[in-house]
Amino acid sequence: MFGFGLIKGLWVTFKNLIGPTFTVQYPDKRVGLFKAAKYYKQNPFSFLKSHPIDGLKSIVGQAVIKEYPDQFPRFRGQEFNWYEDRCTGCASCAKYCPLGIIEIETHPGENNIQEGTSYDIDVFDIDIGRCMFCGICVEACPFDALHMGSGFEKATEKREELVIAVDELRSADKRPSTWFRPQIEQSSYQPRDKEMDDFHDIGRHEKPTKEELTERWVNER
Amino acid sequence: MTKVFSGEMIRELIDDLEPESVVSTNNDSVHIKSESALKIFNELKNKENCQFDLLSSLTAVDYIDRFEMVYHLTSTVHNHSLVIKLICGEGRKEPKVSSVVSIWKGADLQEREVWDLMGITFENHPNLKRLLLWEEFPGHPLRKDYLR
Amino acid sequence: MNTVMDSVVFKFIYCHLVSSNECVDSFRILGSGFISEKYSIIGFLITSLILILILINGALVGVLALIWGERRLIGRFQARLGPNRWGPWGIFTPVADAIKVMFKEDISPRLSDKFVFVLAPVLMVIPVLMIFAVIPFGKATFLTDLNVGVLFILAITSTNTLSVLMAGWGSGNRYGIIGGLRAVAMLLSYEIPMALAAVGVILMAGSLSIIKVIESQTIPFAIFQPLGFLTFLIAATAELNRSPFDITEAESELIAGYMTEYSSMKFGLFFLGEFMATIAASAVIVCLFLGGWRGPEIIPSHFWFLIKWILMICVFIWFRATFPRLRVDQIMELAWKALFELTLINILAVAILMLIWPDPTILELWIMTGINWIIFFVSLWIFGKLLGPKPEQKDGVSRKIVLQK
Amino acid sequence: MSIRTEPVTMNVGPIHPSTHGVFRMRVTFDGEEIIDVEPVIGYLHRGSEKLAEERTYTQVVTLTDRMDYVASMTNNQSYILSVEKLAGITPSPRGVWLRMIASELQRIASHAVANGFLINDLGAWHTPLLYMLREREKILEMFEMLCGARITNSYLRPGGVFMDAPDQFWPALNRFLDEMPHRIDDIENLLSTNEIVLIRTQNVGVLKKDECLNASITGPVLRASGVDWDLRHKNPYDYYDQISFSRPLGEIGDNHDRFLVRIFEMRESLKILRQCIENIQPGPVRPKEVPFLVRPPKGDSYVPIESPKGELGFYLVSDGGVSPFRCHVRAPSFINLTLLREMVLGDKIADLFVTFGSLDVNMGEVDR
Repeated sequence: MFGFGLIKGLWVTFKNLIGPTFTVQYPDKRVGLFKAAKYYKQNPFSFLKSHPIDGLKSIVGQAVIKEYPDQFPRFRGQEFNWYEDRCTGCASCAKYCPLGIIEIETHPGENNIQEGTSYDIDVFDIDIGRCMFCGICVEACPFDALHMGSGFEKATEKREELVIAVDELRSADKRPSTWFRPQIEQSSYQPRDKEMDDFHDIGRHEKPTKEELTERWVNER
Repeated sequence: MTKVFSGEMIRELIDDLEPESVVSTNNDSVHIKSESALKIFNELKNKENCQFDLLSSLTAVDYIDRFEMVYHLTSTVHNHSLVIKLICGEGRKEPKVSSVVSIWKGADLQEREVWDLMGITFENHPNLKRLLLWEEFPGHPLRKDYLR
Repeated sequence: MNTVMDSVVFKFIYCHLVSSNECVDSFRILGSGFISEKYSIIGFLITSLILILILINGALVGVLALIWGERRLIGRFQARLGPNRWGPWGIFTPVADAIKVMFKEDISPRLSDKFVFVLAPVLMVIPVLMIFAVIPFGKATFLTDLNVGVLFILAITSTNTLSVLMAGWGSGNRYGIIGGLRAVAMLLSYEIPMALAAVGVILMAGSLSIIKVIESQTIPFAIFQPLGFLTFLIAATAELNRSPFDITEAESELIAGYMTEYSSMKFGLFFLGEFMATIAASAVIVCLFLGGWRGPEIIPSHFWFLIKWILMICVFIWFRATFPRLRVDQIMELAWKALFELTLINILAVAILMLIWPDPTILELWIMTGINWIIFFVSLWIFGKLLGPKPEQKDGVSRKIVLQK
Repeated sequence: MSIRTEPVTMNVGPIHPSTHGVFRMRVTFDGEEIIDVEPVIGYLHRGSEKLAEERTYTQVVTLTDRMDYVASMTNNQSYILSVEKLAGITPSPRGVWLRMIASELQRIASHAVANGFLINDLGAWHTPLLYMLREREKILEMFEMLCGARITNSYLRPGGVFMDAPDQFWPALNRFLDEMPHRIDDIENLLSTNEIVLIRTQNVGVLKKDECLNASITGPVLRASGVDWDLRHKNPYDYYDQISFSRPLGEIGDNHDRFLVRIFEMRESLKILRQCIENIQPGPVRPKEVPFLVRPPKGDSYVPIESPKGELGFYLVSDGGVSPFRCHVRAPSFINLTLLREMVLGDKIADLFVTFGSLDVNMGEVDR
């Protein structure tokens, strides 16, 4: 009968009216008592006692808690992670960047004489205002010194602030993405959970034991 | 699987249609004379054992000493395809070929694009205007000698 | 004046202002009025002004509520949340919208016809507000009981056609002109099925007064004459320019139709007028077809009216969330080839049934209802066959999707 | 009495709600009837072909993402296939299966977007669109698992893909395969029998078989007109020859057929995905010997693939260097625009946008 298709359509929308929503709320969302208590890792009663105002709000479903969208470890984010101890200053990343936004200046350094001469970094600027986060610089890095970051909240009002200078790279939180780094991914590492400060853990090579170092640097010579 | 004609096969095919119009034969393509191009294309589309009804792609390449048109033709009836190239004009001066819009309507926008970006004139094209760039744009950007 | 005094609210305020014989003492809470009966006309005017103030403000608040409700509800229909940031459950979102609209720059295009351009949004709002005058919001709660109430509503609503045409023409924009002309064609066409559908109601009620219509609905007319209800609902949706009949705005075709060039508060007035029209039309449908404030007396009559009202608005929102838009020629076709005839069938059926049972009992009413439903299905089937989508192409190629192995 | 009328010329776009980007049409109306349409394009022209001439073969992958930004995986695939043929690289089997999975997921996502926006152009208040985007969201999440980006993937590399799929990808994919048929049923319930959709789309914007082929129109638009031409079947690239699937063909070639063909193709893609999961074997995803800097020998290559929009091919010319000497994109949505004028002449204004939407044109690919 004419109109049956329209009624079927109305039924589909009605099913979705009572069904679940797919909105991801960010940066915070409003929840009821039980979810708020779960967020603070307490039972509802002790939560009401310890957070009276939030507790009252949560009874009418208005307690505010932090909420992040799902993020996967390979997410190519901003805030490049750079491990100075691994970097030799070869500038492969600068060479392979399709946009040429990485600027490197080096001078011959005194460090790491044991492992062959390397270069000290004077300038390592990444202009993420023009970056398209393709990750080819990370792919090109032969020593796993440069990693994609995992953040996405670096919004500023000026373009100049989007240039990550070398000092910022040195001091930044080390939460590398596992893009092109299978060795980190194998340890089921989640960037949001923990930092990776130790440059030994991040490389794709096994960390050499002392015997191996002795063999290589003392006995072979 | 689409049957891809090798250069020799295309030469035999075209020699049947229009003798002595093949200039040179490559691995998987032939160069034909630009004067007889329109006639050959017409034959290729309509002849029983060819029936190249789908003009897959039409483009031009700037080889610095010459401009080359490249036609990828496909037949949905016999499921075979071939590549035909032709050199436009002498050297870099005023490259010119005849338009194939009368044979394949699909060449319309593609030829306008080639004219726009590569600067190859198509004779008898119904509406040869710039497509992607604006009318007053100086030069043709895909040419190798184009500087910003 | 007598009919006005039937309204409880009117009497309540009036009796606090005027010391009159008409007032029963139990009505007074704060003592008697201070105006002597000689000047009762002053008291009458003041009472009217107060009521108008209440009504207009009520309508505005209603619009704000509707904006919020519509956005939230459409959000849920689309499996998302809708606005929920500003205030608890986002209830202050329409306030923020209103403030934003007021502070926008007021632009009038150079090619516009200034006088018409400015007048159009005003004309949009006023007729809609006038509808509320005749709507009874509960038992003995109304502004006035016009004895030609239904006619009044039909007459008043048709004036917003003019406003839309003025807006489209005055803005000097081609999208606007197309939108305005479409509006004239569509709104004028749908006046007819709307009025004819109301005739079925009037026949049963035997009066044009809305109070009488409500009182005559032992069985709500929506159930009693489904054909009339359906046609009235469709025609009302079209009159409101709501989806699936929003060809005058037609976001995906005409950007915003006749409103394209409007900004700031002028746009706000259009917005207001449109949403208020939705509220008013829902109220009219509730009065004419859903039994108004009638209902089992578990809760006061006002609540019955409110519940039915909100449900009716939700149905409009539901339609909007579900249906794609019709094309302009199809809309005209629907009005003239289907709705017009369907309403005539409805009038005929109701008239014949009334001839058979001039003074029906409850049982006879239900028998009439059954006959009406049979007519409803049969006529819908016939019109679906005649006007519905044709599966075959003109030259008889059958339509199917072949799965080539 | 006769009324004097005159045609009205109007610019639709480049900023317009339903031109899917920055497309502009110079439309002449006579009342509600269209008497002339002239598409004007180029507002999103970025010179990708010229840019490719200055980048290495790996870097060009990032450019291809940005051409058809609704279907970047298939763009990558087409480009990579051309590079592999040019450089004579044999890809790793697991890498090929992975990129087939990625491209079929992308096809579902692209068709979902196309159909959602088509119904949006019909005037449904974003409801079907949002249902479609909800499904696309799951696919984009899977892409994020695979390659860390949702739209600009750059997942494929010459020789396969850059990294194996993570462990969490396979359960997500299986869940998606279980859920998706019900979602497609929902959409069909909402739209396929909806009388308004039927009378709006049937017998509007009809494209005949011959016209279609003559104008080089390919993809779902061609199949809706009834030509059995799917490159996955007729000229199998990757491992499509090991997979059985059917091609939905329309009969009339109007907007409704194009809509239905896309819905049916989403179902077929789900079938292909299941077979891919059965066939995939563990192993390397990329041969070790493929260098980071590919240097193909002199020559040219053109490998067309069946992208969601149609036949997509990269014509690459190499002069033996690290970057392509010439890179031409055979963009399906660009060429599908050829017959737009002929399709809408004599229709009403409202049909113009529906017909345009049913072509599934992506402006990033049209203008490149």
